[in-house]
Amino acid sequence: MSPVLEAGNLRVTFGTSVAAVRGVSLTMNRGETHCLVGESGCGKSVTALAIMGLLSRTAHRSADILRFHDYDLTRLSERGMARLRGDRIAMIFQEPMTSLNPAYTVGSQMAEVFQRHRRVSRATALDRAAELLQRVGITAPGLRLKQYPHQLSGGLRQRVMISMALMCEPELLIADEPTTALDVTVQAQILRLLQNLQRELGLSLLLITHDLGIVARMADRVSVMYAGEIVESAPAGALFAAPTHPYTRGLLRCIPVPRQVRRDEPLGSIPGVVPRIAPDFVGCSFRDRCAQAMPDCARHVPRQRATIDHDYLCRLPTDWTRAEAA
Amino acid sequence: MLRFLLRRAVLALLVCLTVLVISFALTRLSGDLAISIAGPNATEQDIATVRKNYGLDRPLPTQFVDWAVHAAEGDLGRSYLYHAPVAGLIKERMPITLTLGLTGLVIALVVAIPLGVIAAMREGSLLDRAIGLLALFGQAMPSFWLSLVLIIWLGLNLQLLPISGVDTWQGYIMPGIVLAFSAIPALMRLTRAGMIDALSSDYIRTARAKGLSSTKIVLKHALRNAAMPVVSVAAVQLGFMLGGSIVIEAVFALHGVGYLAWESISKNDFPVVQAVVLILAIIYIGLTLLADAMNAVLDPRLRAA
Amino acid sequence: MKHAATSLGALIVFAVLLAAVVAPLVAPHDPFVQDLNQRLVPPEWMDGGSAVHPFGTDQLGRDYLSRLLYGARISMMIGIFTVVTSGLIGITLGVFGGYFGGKIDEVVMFIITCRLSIPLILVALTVVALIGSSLLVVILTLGLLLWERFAVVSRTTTMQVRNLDYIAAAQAAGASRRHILLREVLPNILTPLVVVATLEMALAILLEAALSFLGLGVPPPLPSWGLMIAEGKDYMFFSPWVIMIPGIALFVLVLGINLLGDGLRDLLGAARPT
Amino acid sequence: MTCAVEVRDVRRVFRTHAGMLAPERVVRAVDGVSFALPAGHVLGIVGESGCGKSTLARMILGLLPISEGEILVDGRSLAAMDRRERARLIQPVFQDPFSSLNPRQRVRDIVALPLAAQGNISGRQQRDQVMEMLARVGISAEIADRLPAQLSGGQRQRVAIARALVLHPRIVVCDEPTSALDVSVQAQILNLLAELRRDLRLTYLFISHNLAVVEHIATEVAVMYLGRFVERAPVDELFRDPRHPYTRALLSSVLTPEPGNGIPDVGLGETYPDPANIPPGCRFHPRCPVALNRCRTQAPDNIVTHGRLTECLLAEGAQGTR
Repeated sequence: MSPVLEAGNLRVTFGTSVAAVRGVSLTMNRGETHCLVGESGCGKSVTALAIMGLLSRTAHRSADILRFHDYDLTRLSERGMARLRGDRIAMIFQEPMTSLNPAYTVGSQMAEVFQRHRRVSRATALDRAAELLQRVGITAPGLRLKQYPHQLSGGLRQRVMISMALMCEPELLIADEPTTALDVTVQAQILRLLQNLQRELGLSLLLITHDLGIVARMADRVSVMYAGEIVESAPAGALFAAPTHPYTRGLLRCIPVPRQVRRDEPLGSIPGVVPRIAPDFVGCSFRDRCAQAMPDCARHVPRQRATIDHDYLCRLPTDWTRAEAA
Repeated sequence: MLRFLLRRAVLALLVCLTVLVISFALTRLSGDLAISIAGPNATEQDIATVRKNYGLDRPLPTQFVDWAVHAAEGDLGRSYLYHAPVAGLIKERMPITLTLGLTGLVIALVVAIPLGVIAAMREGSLLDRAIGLLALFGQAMPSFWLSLVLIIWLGLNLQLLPISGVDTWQGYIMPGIVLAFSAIPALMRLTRAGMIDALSSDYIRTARAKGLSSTKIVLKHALRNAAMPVVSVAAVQLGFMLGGSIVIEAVFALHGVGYLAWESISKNDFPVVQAVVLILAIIYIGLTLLADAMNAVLDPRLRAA
Repeated sequence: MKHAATSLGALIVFAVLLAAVVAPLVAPHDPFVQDLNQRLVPPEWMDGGSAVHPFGTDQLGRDYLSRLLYGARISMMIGIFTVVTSGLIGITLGVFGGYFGGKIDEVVMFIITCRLSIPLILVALTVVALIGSSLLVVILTLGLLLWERFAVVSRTTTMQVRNLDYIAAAQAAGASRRHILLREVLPNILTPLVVVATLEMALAILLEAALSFLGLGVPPPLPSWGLMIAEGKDYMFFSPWVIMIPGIALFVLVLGINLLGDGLRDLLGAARPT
Repeated sequence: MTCAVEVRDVRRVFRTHAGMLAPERVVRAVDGVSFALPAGHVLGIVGESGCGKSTLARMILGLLPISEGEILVDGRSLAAMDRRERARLIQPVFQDPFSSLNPRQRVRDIVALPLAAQGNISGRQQRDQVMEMLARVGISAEIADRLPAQLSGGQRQRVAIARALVLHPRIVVCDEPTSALDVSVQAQILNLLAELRRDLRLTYLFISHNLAVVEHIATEVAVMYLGRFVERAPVDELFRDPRHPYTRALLSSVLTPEPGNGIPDVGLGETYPDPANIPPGCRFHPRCPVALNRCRTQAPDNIVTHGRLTECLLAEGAQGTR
C-alpha cells in the first residue's frame, strides 16, 4: 500500500540566517497516527505548515520528496494546493479562540468549505455541518450553527474546528497542538474525540505536540524533533520502552509523572538552552547540552537504526543506554 | 443594557453642557465684551448703550443661564452683525458645510480604503512604501496652501473648475479634494494596519487551510474585520472635517457655517461664534454615538449575547 | 531606503532648526525693512531676478529669503513649545487615567471627550481674536488644545503596561506609586509618545500657519510662513512665488518632521497611533 | 503557632461590560475561600482557567482589593500592613517571564527593586545582596548587566525568583511559575524552587493547572472550582484517595507517558464552567457524572469529613465505594 504522505529531506529557511527545518523525512500510512514531538522552536509547526503550503512569504521551502498520494506537492501550483487543502488534507490549530473568524457565524464558516470544494447549495452545506457537529458530540447543532465564535467556550470552538476540518472527509488531518490552549479535562475530551474519529474514519493523523503524555496515549509512531531535525523516530511502544537518543531520554526524565513522585529527589533536567541554528551548521545540534558528547559530534552525524523501524540521529551505539544504566 | 444607554446619554449631555460653559466663557475672555462690540471708535456712552442693549450689564451667571435656557429651546440669540436670529443663519449655511464635509469624506474613503488594502497586501514592498510616502505628503500639505495651488493650477491655468463659490456642483470638487487630503492619511493607515493584523491572524490561516480562494480570503475574511475600526474613525473624521472646513470655506469663499464663523470671529459677532461651537460639538457627539452604534451592528462581539 | 527617508527627515528638521538659530547671522537683509522701489522682485532663477534678493521680494519690497529664515524661528518655536506644553498636559492626564482607572479614568475620559468635541480651529481662532494675537498667545492656545492625542495614547499604553506582571511585581516589592509611575510605567510608554510628539509638532506648525493665514495667528509684520502666504495671496496669479516659496518651506518642514516620526517608529518598534 | 497565611471566607466580585448593547457581567471570581497554611508547607492550588486561582493569589499578595473576608499573613491582617512590611513577608513569582520583568531595566536593577523600596538599605548592601541572590539562583555576574530581552525564558524566571527572594520573605506565591516554559526548563525551575524552599525555609503557595507538577512540589493540595475550594487534603491522600468527583476527573485527565493506555473518558459533559453564571446548588452539578437530584438545589458548602474538606454531598458515600 502506498503511503498517504511522504516527505524526504524537507527544509525550510527564513531569510539567510535561520534554518527552521533541516532535512525532515517522514512517511505517513493510511489510518496511522504520527506524532511530531518537541519543544517550542524545534520546527514541528513549521514542518506542518510546509506540508500544507501555508508558510509565510518570507520562508523558503525545499524537499527531495514531498508527495501526497500521487500529487507532487513541490510542483503543485498555489491554486492546485488550495484545491487539496480543506478537501483531502485538513488542518486544525492551537488557538481555538482566534482560529475562527469573529465576524461570521459558525454555520457560515463551516458551510463555506463544503461549498468551495463540493459545489453544493448553502442549505446542503449547512445540513452537512449540522451532521458533523453532532458527530463531534455537540448536542444542539442547530443552535450552534447560528452562533458566533465568541459565544462558544474554548472546548466547543475546538470541536467546531475539528468538525469543520472533517467537512469534506479528508484523508489526512494535521493537528498542530490542538489542545495546548485548553484545560486538562477539556483536553482529554478533545483528544478522545480525535482518537475515536481517527479510528472510525480511517484518518491519517499528523499530531504535533510538546506533551509526551499525549504522544504516549495517541501515537502509533513518534518522531522527536530537536533544532529542526528528527533526532529519533520509532513506533510509540518502542520509543517509550527503549529511548535511544540522549535528548529523548533527557526529555522523558524531565516530566513529573503522577503517583510516581519520589519527593526530595530532583527531576531530571537538561542543562542549557536550545541553540539557534544557522543553515550551514554541521554536526549534532544537541552536543552542547549532551552528557555523552565527544569531539566527533562536531562532524557529520549518521542516522542509525536501533531496530528495523526505529532510527536515531547520534554517534552512540544502540546499546549505550545499558552502560548508562549501569 | 438600558442603564448603559442611559449612561451614554447622560455623558453626552454632560459633554454638551461643558462645551456650552466653555464656549460661553470663551467669549468673555477678553474682559469687556461691550468694548469689542462697540468698536474702536466708540465713546463711553456708546459702550454703555451696547452693554445695556445686549444685557451685558447683568451678572455673568444670569447671562449664562439665560443663554443656555434659550439655547435649549432652539433660540441661539441674535447676531450683532446680521441683526437676525443665529439659528436661522446657521440653518441656512449648514447644507453647504455638510455637503462639503460629506464630499470630502466620500473622496477620502474611496481613495484611502483601496490604497490601504493594497499596501497591506504588499506589505514591505516598494508599492507599500510609495503609498506610505503619499500619506506623509498628504499629512504635510497645508490645506490652505494646497487650495491656493489648486486654484492656480486647476482653476486658472487649466480652467477646469470654478475657483470659488458653489453655484454648480463642480464648486464642491476642489474644496472636497482639499478636505479629503486631511483625512486620507489616517484612514489609509488604519485600513492598512487593520488589514495587516487581519491577514496575519489565525482565522486567515484557517481560511487558507480550508482552501478558499485568495479573493475570498482578502475580501470576505480580512476586509470585514479590518473595516470595523475604519467605520468609527470615519465618523470621527467627519466631525473633524466639519470643524476644519473653516479654512477651506474661507479660501474658496464658500458661504457655509465655517465661513460664517470666521466672519463672526473677525467682527466680534459672538452669539454666532458661541452657537457654531455648540452645534459642531453636538454634531461631533452625535457622530461618535453613531459610530458606536454602527460598530455594535458590525461586530457580533459587541452585540447582546 | 527606509533609513534614507529617516535620515532625510532628520536632515530637514536639523536644517530648519539651524536656520532658525542662525537667521540673524546669515539673512542677507533685515526682514522687516520695506523698499517700495523693489516690490515683488522675482527670485534669482526667474526672469528679472537678481542675486541681491535670491528669493525675490514681497509686495512691500521686503527680502523674501530673510523673511523665510526668520519664519523658521516662528515655526520651530511654535512646534517645540506647543509639544512641550501639550505633552505635559496629555501625558499626565493619560497616565493617571490609565494607571488608576475607575473614577479617575472616567474623569480623564470625560475631559478628553470634551476636548475632542470642541472644534479646534474655531476655538483657537476665537481665543486669539479675543486675547489679541501674539506669538505667546498662539503657543499657549495650541499647547492647551493639542494634548488629546498624547492623552489618548498614553492612557491606552498605560492600561496595557499596567496589566503586565512587572507592575504587579513592583507593587509586591513595596515600591511607591511615584516609583511605579515614573520608573516602571513611563519608560515603557515613551516610545509611542515620541511618535505622537512628532505628529503633534507637525500639526502645531500647520495650525499656526493656518491661523496666521486666516489673519488670527501671529500678527504682522512677523514673518510667519502662513502669514506670508496670506499676504501674498492677492498677488499669486502674477507672482506665484510669493505663495509657492513659503508654502514649499512649510510642506518640506512638516514632511521632514513626519519622516522623522515614521523612522523613529520603525527604529523603536512602536505601533503608530492613529 | 501562627500560620504563615490564613484566609477567611474571602470573596471577590468583578463587574465588566463588553459593549454598548451587551448586559453587564457580574463575575464571582473568588466565592468564599478559607484556609490556613502553616509555615514551611507548600499549598498547591489546582484548577482550570477561570476558576479564580490567580485572583486569589493576587488578593493574598495585596495586589487586588478583597470584596469580602479577611487575609492574615504571619498572623496579622494584610489590610493593616504598609507596603514595605508586606513586601518583607510575601513575594510573588509570576507565570510569564516575558512580562514579569521591566524590559527597560537591567537585571541587577530589577532584582534590587525590593531592597531599594525599603528605603533604608545602602547602595553597597543592595549590590552585595543582589549578586548573592543572583548567584544562588544560578545567574552569573555577567548576566546581571543585561536587559531581559537578552535572556532565555528559563533565565528570566530565575531572575524573577531572585527578585522575589532578595528580601528573604517568609512566603512566596508562585502563580503558574513553569507553565510558560518548555519541559526541560520547567524541570530546572522546579528543582530550583524545591531547593530554595529547603535551604531558606520558605512557605509556598503554588498555583498550577498541572497536577503532576503540584504533586511534585506541594505538601498539600486544594482543588479549586468556580471560585471555591471543592477539595483540600495532604498531597499523598489527595492523589491516593480523591473524593470529589471533580478531583477524580482532573486526576484521570492527566496523561501519563504510558503508551497503549489510550485517552481516558473523564466523564464530564459538554457544559463548561462560567464564573459569571454559577449554577445553584452544587456548582459542579451540571458537569458531574454522579450528580443526584438534590445536588441541583443543595449547596455542599464547607463539608468536612474525616478532617478533610470535600464540598460534595456524596463524599461519604463515595468514600465507601473506594
